[in-house]
Amino acid sequence: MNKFTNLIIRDIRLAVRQGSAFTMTLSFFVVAVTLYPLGVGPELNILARIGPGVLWVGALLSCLLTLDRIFQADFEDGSLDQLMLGSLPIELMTLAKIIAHWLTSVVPLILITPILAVSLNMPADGIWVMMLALLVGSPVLSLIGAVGAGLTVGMRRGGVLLSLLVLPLYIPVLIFGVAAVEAAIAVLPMGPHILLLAGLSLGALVICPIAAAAALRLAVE
Amino acid sequence: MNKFTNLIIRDIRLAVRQGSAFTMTLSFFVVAVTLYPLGVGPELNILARIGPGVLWVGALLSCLLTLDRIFQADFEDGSLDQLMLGSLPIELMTLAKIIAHWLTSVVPLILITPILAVSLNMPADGIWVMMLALLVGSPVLSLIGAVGAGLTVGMRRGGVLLSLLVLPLYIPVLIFGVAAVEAAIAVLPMGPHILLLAGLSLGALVICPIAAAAALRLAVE
Amino acid sequence: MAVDLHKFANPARFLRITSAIFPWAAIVTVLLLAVGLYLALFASPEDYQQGATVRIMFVHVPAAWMAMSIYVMMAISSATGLIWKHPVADLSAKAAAPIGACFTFLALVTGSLWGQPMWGTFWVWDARLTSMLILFFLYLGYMAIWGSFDDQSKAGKAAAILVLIGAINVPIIKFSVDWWNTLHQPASVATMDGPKIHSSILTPLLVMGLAYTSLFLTIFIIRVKAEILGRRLRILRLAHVED
Amino acid sequence: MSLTAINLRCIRQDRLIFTDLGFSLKAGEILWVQGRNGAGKSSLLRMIAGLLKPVSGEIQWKGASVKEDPDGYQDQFRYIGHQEALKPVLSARENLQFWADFSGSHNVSAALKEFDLEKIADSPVGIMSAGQKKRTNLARLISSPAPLWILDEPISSLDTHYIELFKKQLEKHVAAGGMALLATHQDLNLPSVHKLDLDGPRGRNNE
Amino acid sequence: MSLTAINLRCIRQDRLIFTDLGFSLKAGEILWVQGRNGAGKSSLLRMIAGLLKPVSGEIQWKGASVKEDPDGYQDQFRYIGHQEALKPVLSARENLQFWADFSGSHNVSAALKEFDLEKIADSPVGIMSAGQKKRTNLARLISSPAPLWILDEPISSLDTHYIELFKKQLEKHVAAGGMALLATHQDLNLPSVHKLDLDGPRGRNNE
Ligand code: HEM
Ligand SMILES: Nc1ncnc2c1ncn2[C@@H]1O[C@H](COP(=O)(O)OP(=O)(O)OP(=O)(O)O)[C@@H](O)[C@H]1O
Ligand SMILES: Nc1ncnc2c1ncn2[C@@H]1O[C@H](COP(=O)(O)OP(=O)(O)OP(=O)(O)O)[C@@H](O)[C@H]1O
Ligand SMILES: [Mg+2]
Ligand SMILES: [Mg+2]
Repeated sequence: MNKFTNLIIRDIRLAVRQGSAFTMTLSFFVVAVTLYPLGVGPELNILARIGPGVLWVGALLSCLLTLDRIFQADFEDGSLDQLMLGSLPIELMTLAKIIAHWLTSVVPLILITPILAVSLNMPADGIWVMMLALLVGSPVLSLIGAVGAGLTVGMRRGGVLLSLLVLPLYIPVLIFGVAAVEAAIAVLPMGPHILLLAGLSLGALVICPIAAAAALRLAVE
Repeated sequence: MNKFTNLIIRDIRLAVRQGSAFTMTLSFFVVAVTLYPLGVGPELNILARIGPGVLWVGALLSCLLTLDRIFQADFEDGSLDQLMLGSLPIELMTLAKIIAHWLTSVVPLILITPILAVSLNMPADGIWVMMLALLVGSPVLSLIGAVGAGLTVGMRRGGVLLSLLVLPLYIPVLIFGVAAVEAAIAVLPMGPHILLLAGLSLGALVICPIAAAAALRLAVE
Repeated sequence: MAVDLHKFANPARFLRITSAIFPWAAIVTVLLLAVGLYLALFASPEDYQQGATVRIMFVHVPAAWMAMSIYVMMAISSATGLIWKHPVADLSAKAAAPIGACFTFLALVTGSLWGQPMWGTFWVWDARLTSMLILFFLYLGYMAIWGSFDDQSKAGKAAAILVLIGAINVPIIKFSVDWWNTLHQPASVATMDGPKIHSSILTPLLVMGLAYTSLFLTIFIIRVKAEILGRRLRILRLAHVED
Repeated sequence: MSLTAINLRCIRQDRLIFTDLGFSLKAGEILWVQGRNGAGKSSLLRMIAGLLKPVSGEIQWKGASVKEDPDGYQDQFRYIGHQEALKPVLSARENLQFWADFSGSHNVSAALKEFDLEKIADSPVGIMSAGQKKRTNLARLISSPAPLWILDEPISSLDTHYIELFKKQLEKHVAAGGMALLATHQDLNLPSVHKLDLDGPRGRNNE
Repeated sequence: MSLTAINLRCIRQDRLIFTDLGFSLKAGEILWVQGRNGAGKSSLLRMIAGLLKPVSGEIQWKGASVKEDPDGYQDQFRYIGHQEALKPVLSARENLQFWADFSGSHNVSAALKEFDLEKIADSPVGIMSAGQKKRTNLARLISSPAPLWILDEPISSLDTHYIELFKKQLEKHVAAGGMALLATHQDLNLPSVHKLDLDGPRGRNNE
């Protein structure tokens, strides 16, 4: 267990040292979300209408951009070989890296969401549910992303293939996430959607570390 | 001049060999654009309203994802050192790589735009202007992108910093591009917007190769 | 020679069997397609509301069935490849993928052509249509993975992992019409209580379904053969280079 | 304590690299894997480290196949490949500390001392020269000790002084009952070294 | 034809690597740059190749500062660094062909022959072993000839057979009036080689 937390701590430390990872993901999120009002025009009612969708898509895309960080660097400098050879089971090793990714790349997005939501003219009820939905649903993003990252890790310029593999699988999260927020805004029950998101997270938590570990075994061959 | 075209041809060949670059960028564009309707909901009038914005933002983001392809691989395997040492002036070398990037990563996006536009319920007038605007404005994306790619080339995980540097500079293209399409849909003159885009392209064509070359000189030190 | 012979003992038998089936499959395909198209386009009754457009159904519905069942078949053969390491398993999934993608594309295109008269639009973002689009992306991603690895045995395993994860999508497509209220028709042929439509429609539908299946089989045999021979050729060429 | 390889066969991309390869190594012995470029030295070492699966054949540790207890076997060796496995933004000390923790050992400062790295231990690895990186990597052998060392070109880009130093460490290791698998083109003049030549009848001229 | 370095000073990240370094090299001569790890060999070679700017000092080609005609100077040398500058998806032949075109020369098939690469010339570089890649990289010296060769550890990961082959190429090059700058830790026993030791008073113990 000690090795497990050690690995998480190392990954967080690397993320902090390597050009302040937090601020960058964050800023990408902010830029991607603010591009929309620019593209769509500043009419408040339309903005409020598309707000939840824009925020969720922004989160998806920012998360996507950070996925290759999960394994690529370790692969390139040979650390992955060593991590695979360690006595920590590969599935747990993968899980540790997924947790580190979630903490460094996804959690900051959740924290900044309220500010962006206000700027998109979202009602207060919606904002809290938005954060809740992100909290419950976003682990899926890191988990599924890790499988994609594992599959493409050996490839030069796997980035775009990665998006192609991962984005379609993100769609259910997007649909239920937006549905939850819109239900909350329309003062309808949002419980079922949140539960579905939680279910997705749990399912992914079981399957994805195993699949990612299998993918990594291929990559180091 | 022969060396110049040779370099373009090499880059295109690499793009084709390395896991069918065309199809991948394309697919990312398609996925990114289809995510929006999913997030926003299927109401046709809202889709039509936000269509041009969604397409432009999709093009921007897909282009962004391919930017690191311009210099990163060459930097990592030492080819960049050799390209800088060749007798082709560095500015021309940079320009050749920019052209190759535009041809392999941006032009396919333009070609597939009509299909996506139809699915977003965009009127036919809008579609042609959309393609025209992309054709005239998208060289800016590659040109400015190359400067960002040059500045971040030495960095590990420069990807996110790159987005951060480049996206704000893409905003003018986005604004005029969307304005042109919306003008066309509203049966207003769209000439001025297209001219502005063309102006941006020409300006970038003059400045960006020089700036990118300067950035590269720093990177190889 | 630089190859494990046991690896290719099986493909040899496989090739023999498929070569024997191939001409029959081709003939059956032609016959069934002819009969099916005749029944569908001429013999079946026009719908009192939709008129002739209802006939799109005979292309659309079997194509959608094929799209899903080919994916399931790929998932099963990928699992076989991962677990029992059977050499033909990966190759057969690989050979099936483009065919499945074509059927998916056909279902999408005919569906949206049909949507224009029926729903007044080519495309809506409801659950059935969206999950079908995801299926199409999964096919594309699967093929892209094969294209991205130099090492074919690695590519096979990586692609297998993707197929298996994406398999969750198939029940979503199938039951999306029940779980969410969609514009799209709920199931009426393949339901728990048996088919619920009239035989004048059901018969051509089933004939077309069989025709598509044997069309798939025909193309599939050609492609698997090409894959196996291609792999052999590569080995021979490398062996030649070595000497 | 012994490592035995039986009838290993390696195929990479449908190409036979070697076949029927076997050797056995006991405590206190060094095996020098020789062979021309492309003979399969790196492939063999990765295979012994479990990173590459042999097409057929078996690797045994203490007489039992490593497949029976892969986790137990993994604690018994340290693999040093071509790549450094060092994070450029962390210092040598931090890098070694992480890997030591990861394998459950605590000899970092001793390792830094043995490989003469103390003066540069706290500057980031990213700005080190090729040889300095290599030494930091080799220091893992001391900071996370293990009975079997698997070393792929350990002395490339080391200067003569440090090659001597490395040799001494290696000799100390085997004198204490350790064993080592070594692929290198330079002759280290080690005593009591066994040789395995991949150019022989077992392998083939692969080009 | 001559290369002269006068009073070069190199500072990397606020750290003095060497100062007051000078040498001069004439046609038919080889300069072997020696020094312990971190002494600044790679830095010096990159400086001569114009990839790193000296803080002070001057590099002269044929008696004139290279700053006066950088483009003309760039045609006069070929730099082989640690990195391979080879695209893994292209074959050895395609890689060499591109670089030959890029420097305006046409000796690819001769180069492949000289470095004994003909048999593997058409398989992608990505699956080659360390030594095969290195040889492909060295073949650029023949396919795009230039009077001055700047070589950073050219023989690392070559086997003894190919080290000999490389030596012969080098000797042929200088016999034909070429010159070479060479940084390596292994003694090549070359005749008529000048030495430049960076550990001396000019450099400093950098650790
Ligand atoms: C692009 C749009 C469409 C897509 C992606 C699509 C997809 C599918 C799929 C996947 C099935 C197989 C369902 C199953 O086996 O349970 C199916 C069946 C069917 N589709 Fe579509 N469809 C589309 C448009 C339409 C339209 C516009 C209509 C007509 C109004 C239509 C009518 C049907 C019918 C009647 C069935 C047979 C259902 C059954 O009896 O089981 N579809 N479609
Ligand atoms: N990732 C790979 N995929 C496929 N083939 C490979 C791969 N790596 C190496 N090979 C091939 O396997 C053979 C053996 O390579 P290996 O790296 O084991 O040789 P080596 O003995 O270490 O050579 P060197 O002395 O050059 O390091 C080579 O012919 C090479 O082309
Ligand atoms: N990119 C860099 N940024 C800052 N400092 C560097 C960089 N690269 C190397 N250095 C430092 O410069 C010094 C000289 O490095 P250089 O690579 O030139 O040494 P070298 O003589 O080639 O050593 P080796 O024999 O290990 O290859 C080293 O102390 C190193 O720490
Ligand atoms: Mg090797
Ligand atoms: Mg060096």
